[in-house]
Amino acid sequence: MDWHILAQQLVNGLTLGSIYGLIAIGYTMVYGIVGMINFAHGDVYMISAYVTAICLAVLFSFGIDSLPFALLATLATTMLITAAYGWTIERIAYRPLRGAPRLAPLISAIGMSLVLQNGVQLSQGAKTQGVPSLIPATLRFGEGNDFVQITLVQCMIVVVSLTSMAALTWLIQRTSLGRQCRATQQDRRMAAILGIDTDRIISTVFVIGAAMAAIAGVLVTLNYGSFDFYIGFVTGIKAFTAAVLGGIGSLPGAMLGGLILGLSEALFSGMVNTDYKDVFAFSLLVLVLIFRPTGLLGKPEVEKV
Amino acid sequence: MDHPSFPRCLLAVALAGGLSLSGLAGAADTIKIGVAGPMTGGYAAFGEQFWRGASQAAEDINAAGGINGKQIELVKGDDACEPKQATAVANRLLDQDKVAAVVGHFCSSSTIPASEVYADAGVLVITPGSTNPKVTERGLVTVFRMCGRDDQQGPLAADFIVKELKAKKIAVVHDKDTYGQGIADAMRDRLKELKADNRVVLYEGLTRGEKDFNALVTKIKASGADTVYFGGLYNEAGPLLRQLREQGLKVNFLSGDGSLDPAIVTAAGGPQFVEGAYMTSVREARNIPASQAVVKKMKDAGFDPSGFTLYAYASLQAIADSMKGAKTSDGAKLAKWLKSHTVPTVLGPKSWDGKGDLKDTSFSLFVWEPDGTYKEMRK
Amino acid sequence: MTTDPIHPPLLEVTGLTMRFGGILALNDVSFEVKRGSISALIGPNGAGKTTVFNCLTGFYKATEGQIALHTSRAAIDLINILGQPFRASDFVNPAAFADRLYYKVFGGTHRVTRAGVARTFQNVRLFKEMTAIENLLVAQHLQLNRNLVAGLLQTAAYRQSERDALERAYAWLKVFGLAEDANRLAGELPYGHQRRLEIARAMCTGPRLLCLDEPAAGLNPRETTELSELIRRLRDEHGVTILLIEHDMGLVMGLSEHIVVLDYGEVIADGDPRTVAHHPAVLAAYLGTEAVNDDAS
Amino acid sequence: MPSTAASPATRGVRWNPVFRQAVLEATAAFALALLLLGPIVGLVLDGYEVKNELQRPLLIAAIIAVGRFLVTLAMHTPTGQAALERFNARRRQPGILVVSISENNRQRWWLLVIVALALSLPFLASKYWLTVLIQAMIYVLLGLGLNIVVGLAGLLDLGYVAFYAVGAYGLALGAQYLDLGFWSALPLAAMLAALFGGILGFPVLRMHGDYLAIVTLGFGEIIRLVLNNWLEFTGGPNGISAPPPQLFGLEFTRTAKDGGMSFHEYFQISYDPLHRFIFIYLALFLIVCLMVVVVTRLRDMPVGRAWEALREDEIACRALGINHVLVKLSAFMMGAMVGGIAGVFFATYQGFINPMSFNFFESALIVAIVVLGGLGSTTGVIVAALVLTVLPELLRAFADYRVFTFGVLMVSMMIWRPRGLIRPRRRAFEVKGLCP
Repeated sequence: MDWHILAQQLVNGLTLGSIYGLIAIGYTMVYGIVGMINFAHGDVYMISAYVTAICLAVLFSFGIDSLPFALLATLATTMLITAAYGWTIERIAYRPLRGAPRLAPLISAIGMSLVLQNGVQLSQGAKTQGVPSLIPATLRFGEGNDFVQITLVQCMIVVVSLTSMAALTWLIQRTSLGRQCRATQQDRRMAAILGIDTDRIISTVFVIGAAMAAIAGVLVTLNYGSFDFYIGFVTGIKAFTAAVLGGIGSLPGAMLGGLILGLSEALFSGMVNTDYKDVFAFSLLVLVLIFRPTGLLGKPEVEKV
Repeated sequence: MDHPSFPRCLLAVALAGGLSLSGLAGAADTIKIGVAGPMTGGYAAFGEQFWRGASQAAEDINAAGGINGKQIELVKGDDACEPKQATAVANRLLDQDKVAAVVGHFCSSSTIPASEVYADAGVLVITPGSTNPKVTERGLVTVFRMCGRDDQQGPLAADFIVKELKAKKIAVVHDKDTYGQGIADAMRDRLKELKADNRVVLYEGLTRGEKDFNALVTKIKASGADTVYFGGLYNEAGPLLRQLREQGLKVNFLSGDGSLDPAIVTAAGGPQFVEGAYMTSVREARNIPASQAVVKKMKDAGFDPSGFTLYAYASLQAIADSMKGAKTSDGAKLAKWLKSHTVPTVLGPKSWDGKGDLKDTSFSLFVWEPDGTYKEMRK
Repeated sequence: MTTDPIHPPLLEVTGLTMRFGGILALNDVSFEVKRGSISALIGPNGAGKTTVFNCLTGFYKATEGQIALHTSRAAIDLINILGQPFRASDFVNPAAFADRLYYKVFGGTHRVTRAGVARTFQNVRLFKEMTAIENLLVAQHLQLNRNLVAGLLQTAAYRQSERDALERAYAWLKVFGLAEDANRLAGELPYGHQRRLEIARAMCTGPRLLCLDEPAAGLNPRETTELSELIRRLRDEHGVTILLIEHDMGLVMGLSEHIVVLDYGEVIADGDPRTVAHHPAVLAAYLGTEAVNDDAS
Repeated sequence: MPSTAASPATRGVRWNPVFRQAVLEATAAFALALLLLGPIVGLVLDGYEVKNELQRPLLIAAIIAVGRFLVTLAMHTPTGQAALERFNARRRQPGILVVSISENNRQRWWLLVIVALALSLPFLASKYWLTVLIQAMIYVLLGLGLNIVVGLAGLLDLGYVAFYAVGAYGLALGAQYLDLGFWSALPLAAMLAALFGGILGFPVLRMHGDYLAIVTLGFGEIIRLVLNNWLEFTGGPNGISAPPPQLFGLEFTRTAKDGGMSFHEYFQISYDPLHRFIFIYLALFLIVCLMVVVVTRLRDMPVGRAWEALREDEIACRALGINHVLVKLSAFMMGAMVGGIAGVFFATYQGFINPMSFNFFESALIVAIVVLGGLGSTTGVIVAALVLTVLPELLRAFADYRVFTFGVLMVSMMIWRPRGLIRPRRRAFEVKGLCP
């Protein structure tokens, strides 16, 4: 394989992986703190794509033509609304099930996912929607036929996701809120005894996860330009796989899992076959879990006897 | 007691079933016609097109006096493009709603099992969108289609690629779906006849519903292809085109009628990405004279009759005309009538061969203009 | 350490070492448990008692050392049957390879129990949503007719086997004074009953060595006395050897014939209660901590 | 939002603060609803522009606010509080009921009525409802199979649909390549599915809880993707046709294959596709009954008890000498086998299958059946399977809102009954002379 092809595939994998990583954070945080798979998270990401497009369209219709302002305003609005979705979903579908058998919230999450998908379909119609290409700039390295071409948005995806990842890590490691989160994650009852409002912390985690998905939604919408009400499903499953691969419950693990999944998908479809890239991704997951049962960065489970 | 015993639950289910059994007895002065397609799920856009088109047709026919004095009443059936639901819907349309004919099913994989059910019951079915050859190749008398076959448009593209574009290296991409892979394979078969199949340097599938095809695009680049043929729908064709251009590949792009839709401009993120792409399709439905009035009416009502909308419209017209002509709703007789008459439809006059395929499906080539519209190429 | 080759002790632990990452949890622990004895393993918190237990019962794989269980037929290496990683030498010796592969695939904790070691847990581990009697039936799993076809067709042999199991289970419930609780959910029983039920369940596996991990934890004094009676009866009437971990010094001193004292993962004393109680190292380890508290209580 | 819980003695409610609280909550609900629904429901994308439909979210938000207001008020009336109390009390109930055999026997005659009803249904129902019933029966079978894995052995399997697919494709491919008929394919496909269960299960069954769930999900997707991509063998997305069932070599088709005899010719009656469905229904009913008996007996057998014990506490199981991997594997394989049988029936009933029918949603639906039924309860699984298959069909009347409503119902059913519709029962043992 030529260097420029390999480099291009690495770029492809990195951008895809960063997006998986951002969405995986929502899965991993929620799983870490309440131990449930939030199947509706993929659809929260889908909602954020819609909100992005709606927001941009509204801003442009008001004649705002400063692109940086429009983008920042869109990002802020999308994060706000998507976070509200995260909060509400937790409130409606999961909180009443606290203390219920383990599988009950899983089923209500699947139900919630159906509600979100079809709710959006009913109100926005089923067709593929899109936003115009706003940042057409590309960077080109190399000459003649041997070149690597990267769009500015792709660079943005990698940079923004790494930055938000770092910010989130700081939030969890260094702030009081983060300490409360970690305490709740380790032992919810003990945290409650120590005066932590665990319900509020769980809500916060849903909000943070949704906000991360919103960042992903904005970036993806800018990058690919199109989306429909069904994108949450495929991406959601992939992101969840990434979260497990990296070690569910671990923030850097989510990012690492996302990057590995993205890179392996890109390289596998580049070198072997596109048809079976998902088969490869899932086989990779199975293999990793056989040899490292708690994922790459997950804490090894010490059997408490 | 708070745990409902099994018998009680069963009773509740049976009661609920019974209620809906009795609830739907049709009025005698209407003719019920089913419209079946993916109304929910990932393909719901096409179901919406079916429904809008058929509804408009029913409205227009009813306004003109209906069929033999009876009004048309449409019944919606959702199959979500899943074979299982398709047969369930087919049975429901026949049994519960007592439909006299069906416009329907979009995905070939739904149309095939469902048409067995219709044929078994002797009910006429016209599919506006299933292009798989198998739909009409199974000797079912009452099954018709209002669209072309995969093995008709693929060859046209192949001829163009070899004779006009003189492509040296061809990459064939499909969406692993019955339709997309069907036309891609038909194209490849024609290349074989033209002794050009050694020019295919890549043959791969992408996953429907995904938006990231960058890895595939890079692979196309690595293969050195100068022409890409895509078998699939605009939902994937748009992002694929965009990513081809964004990675700086200046290749020819061809696709089938599933991609020839203004929505591809939205899906790609702007007309600059689709400019210069070629697509095969039957005569563009919205541009032919016969359809202008309907197109205007629907656009005024706020729905752009894109994709299969007008095909659904025409399907209902054909059903109505055959019922008027044969003065019956018996599927076998309607089928016989349709095979021996030409029906004026919104898509122009249509007639069918013995298998239920359209006789005149002359496909032609379209090319996208810089302003996000497309025009038919000169022959 | 001397061993009588004709009447070896039931359990022989030599040089047991256990590392968790860099932490040395057990260091060269050696002791033995005589057939038909009641022995105790004591030591301050964190001394490594439960780790020894977990190594004995196959929940941890010891880093080094041997654990030999001398049954009437043969000596069983309790570490080997957990399944060992392959060694270079295995690849030239097919027999050793096959042996190791077999234990790697089919070996595990359950093999230790099958060899005749049963245990209870510090925090009671019952099948909470099953009835008491079902708990005991599960424990008899290995002795029952497990033929699927026989079970599905309910053959006479199968029904006989189930009837026997049920009777055995009731018999054990009676021994432990739990007959009234037979059809109650294990999770809904009072705590003391749960403790006893867990021992009954362990007995149902037909063990030679019964390991009790703090059996008296959480029991009131009356229940503790009853328990110590019960443990003695198990040994006297049912011929089982008992090894227990316990913090309640009264119980340990009154009940056990042999005591092993652990501190910081090492055996600091080993002998009968009186010797151990006056052993300077033990006094040093306990002084001001548990020994005082226990004497006071 | 402030809590709505107040002291139970509310005879003399002071309505003023209650009223204020209700207004506050209603306003908050209104604002939140507007924030959530405003853009998504109110601003409809149309190309790169939006259409203003803001009256829709306003209306919905107003309805929500009024609803919230009334609910808050109602919660302060004695009736409302009593209802809330009852609701919470029900949710706190323990999950399991221990029932003695004699008590169980009292329900036997109901069983007879149900069997008689079920046997007469195909002759009463229309073809449509018959097909719905067949669907429901297939789901009952799937539910029973997955119940062994999830309900009894406690292994969350999110890729159960893989075995369903193996069964279905076993029949279709067996008929195509090996010329197998329905009845010969049935046991073979079942065994094949069990074998798949064994092969897939063995390496992963040492994993814990949700890791197992995601790995099985991966397996489900792998099988579907292979079926979809392996064009030469499986027909890929084009699907493959499956043979109709036979009764002693008689085919249920309009015209029999060469040399064969069709059912209606043999009995000299006119052809009716209904015959085929009645036959499938009856055969399926037989298998379901058989399966219910098998599962009931398995639960009382050593292996069944070991499954449940494993669900309760794996570590304790190991301490009792139970080989947890093999016991889990047996549950996995048994479940897979039942899934395979269901797949064969699905294929023969459909006559045509393609990978679309075996997607993740299907797995989720089967898990929902097991959970909604009340983990481990056979009756619960049957009821839930009937509910979850008949319900979407009844909802067809809602047309566009069908799947949406289904989702809403799924969430509310879980909130209403987090432990499932039916409480699992345990058998109480009686031993003569020993039982006090």
